[in-house]
Amino acid sequence: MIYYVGSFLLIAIGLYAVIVKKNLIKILIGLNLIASGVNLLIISVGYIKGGTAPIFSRAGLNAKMMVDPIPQALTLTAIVIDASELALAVAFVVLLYRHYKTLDIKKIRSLKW
Amino acid sequence: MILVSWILIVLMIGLAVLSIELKNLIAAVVAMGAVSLIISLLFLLLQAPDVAMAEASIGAALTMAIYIIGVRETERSEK
Amino acid sequence: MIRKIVYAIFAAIIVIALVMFFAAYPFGANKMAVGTYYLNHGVAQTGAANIVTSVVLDYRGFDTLGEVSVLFAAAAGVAILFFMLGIGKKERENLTKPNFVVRVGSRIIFPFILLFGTYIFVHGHLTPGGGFQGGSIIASGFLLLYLSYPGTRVNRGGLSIIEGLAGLTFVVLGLWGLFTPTDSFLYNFLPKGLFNTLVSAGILPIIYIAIGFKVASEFAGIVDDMMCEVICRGGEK
Amino acid sequence: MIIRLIVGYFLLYFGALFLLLGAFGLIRLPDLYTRMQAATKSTTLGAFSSVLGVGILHPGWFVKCVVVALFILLTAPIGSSALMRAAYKTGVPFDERTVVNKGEEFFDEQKKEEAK
Repeated sequence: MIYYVGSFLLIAIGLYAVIVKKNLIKILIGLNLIASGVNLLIISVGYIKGGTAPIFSRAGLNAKMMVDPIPQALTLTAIVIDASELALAVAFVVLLYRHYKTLDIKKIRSLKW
Repeated sequence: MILVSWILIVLMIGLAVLSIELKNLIAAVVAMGAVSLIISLLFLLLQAPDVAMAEASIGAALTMAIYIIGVRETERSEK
Repeated sequence: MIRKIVYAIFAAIIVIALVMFFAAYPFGANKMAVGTYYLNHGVAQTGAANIVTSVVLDYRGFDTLGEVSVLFAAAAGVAILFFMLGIGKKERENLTKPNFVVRVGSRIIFPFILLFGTYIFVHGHLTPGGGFQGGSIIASGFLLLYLSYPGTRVNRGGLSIIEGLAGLTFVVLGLWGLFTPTDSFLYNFLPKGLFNTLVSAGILPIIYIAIGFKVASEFAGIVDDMMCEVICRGGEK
Repeated sequence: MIIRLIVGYFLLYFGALFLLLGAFGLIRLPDLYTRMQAATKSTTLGAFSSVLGVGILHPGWFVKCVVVALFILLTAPIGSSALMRAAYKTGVPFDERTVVNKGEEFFDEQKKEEAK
């Protein structure tokens, strides 16, 4: 249960950072926190009390007492995609800084909305 | 097990608040990497060793390095 | 100040909605029906000891193919942004060189990091680990090389050839399944072998090795782009 | 058999004791440089001997544990020396009770060697 609370709080903190902060790097940190929180939430949905990891590496492991493998597979691919997209986002931020000489989104005209 | 997860989650929330409130951007990025590392420990407690390895090597090493390169190329502190 | 409070209340409302949604899914109770099916039949159908591997590569192999291509698109995007649109380059002050200890130490450690990554993605179907984890460990080894010897370049042509061959292996093994009697993409046509040994589970280890090479070369390319934007190109203006 | 158990548990508790001492040093010492010394030396010895103790207690894992221990022995001093050097170059202040500072002459000698 505490895992649910932790991941909800991580999502809330990330959302707050994305909305309120004006620095571009802080916004990216908020996005990363949201992604981590969602990963933790998905993994903790698949957990079973007293379960073991879904790997038949030792004898005597019972398939009934294993945790759900599908959330783990989904999260595994999501983490790699997060990293590559954040690299792309950091490249965009570096180019924006070179063009506008600032990281403040209030001063970058073409990002206003 | 339950006590360990409580301690880790309280630490994780504290580090997340630090990582969005610190003015020094490099310190903020390091706090975010610490959040990733604690999350990988939580994955290990939730019986997901594959995901724990991926999070520890990608989220805590490569992502943090990419962020630090980006911060070094731009401004170091938030005004 | 009032703006911050309003947005904090907004985030709290979203958290309350999430709590109300997840009240129907208590922590640590039951698994999904599909997961139960995979756990019961996965070993007999794919022959891999690690069920996560068999879900990633066999039951949802097409998903993984799309994910690898997203990774390729992101790496290509970083390269294009830095090398073709490189507007207004910033001047670099002199970077200090790392000292003797770091240079010699990283030269000793680097082959062991490569060995460790290779071990992880070769044993992906038996133990925790696999192509994504091993590939990113190898890429962090390249990052160590960049940090300790500023000014190194990786051979980008070799990286692209490795990456292309790895992707081609994945697609060719998938297409081969179309010519077997089952007519399905990514069909596991090789013999399963003895359970829980290194040569088992048909095509899964081959695909995971290909994914390991592909992830390693792509992340090494991203790191190379970003580090060289800072170090190599700043000096040669 | 009994000797193996004794040696393994001795190494395990020896390592745990040194890790505890390192944590005390991290709290008690005054500035970054001395804290880093406490956190490096005792932690390296503690992690090394406890991993080795686990390897002796489980003979199936012995080779892997020796490799991990060697890796810790190799990486931890290198990483802390790089961190310490970065802290010195960016000008982290010393404690006021510091008696001797060999940093100046060391970095000057290194600069001369690089200039040659």
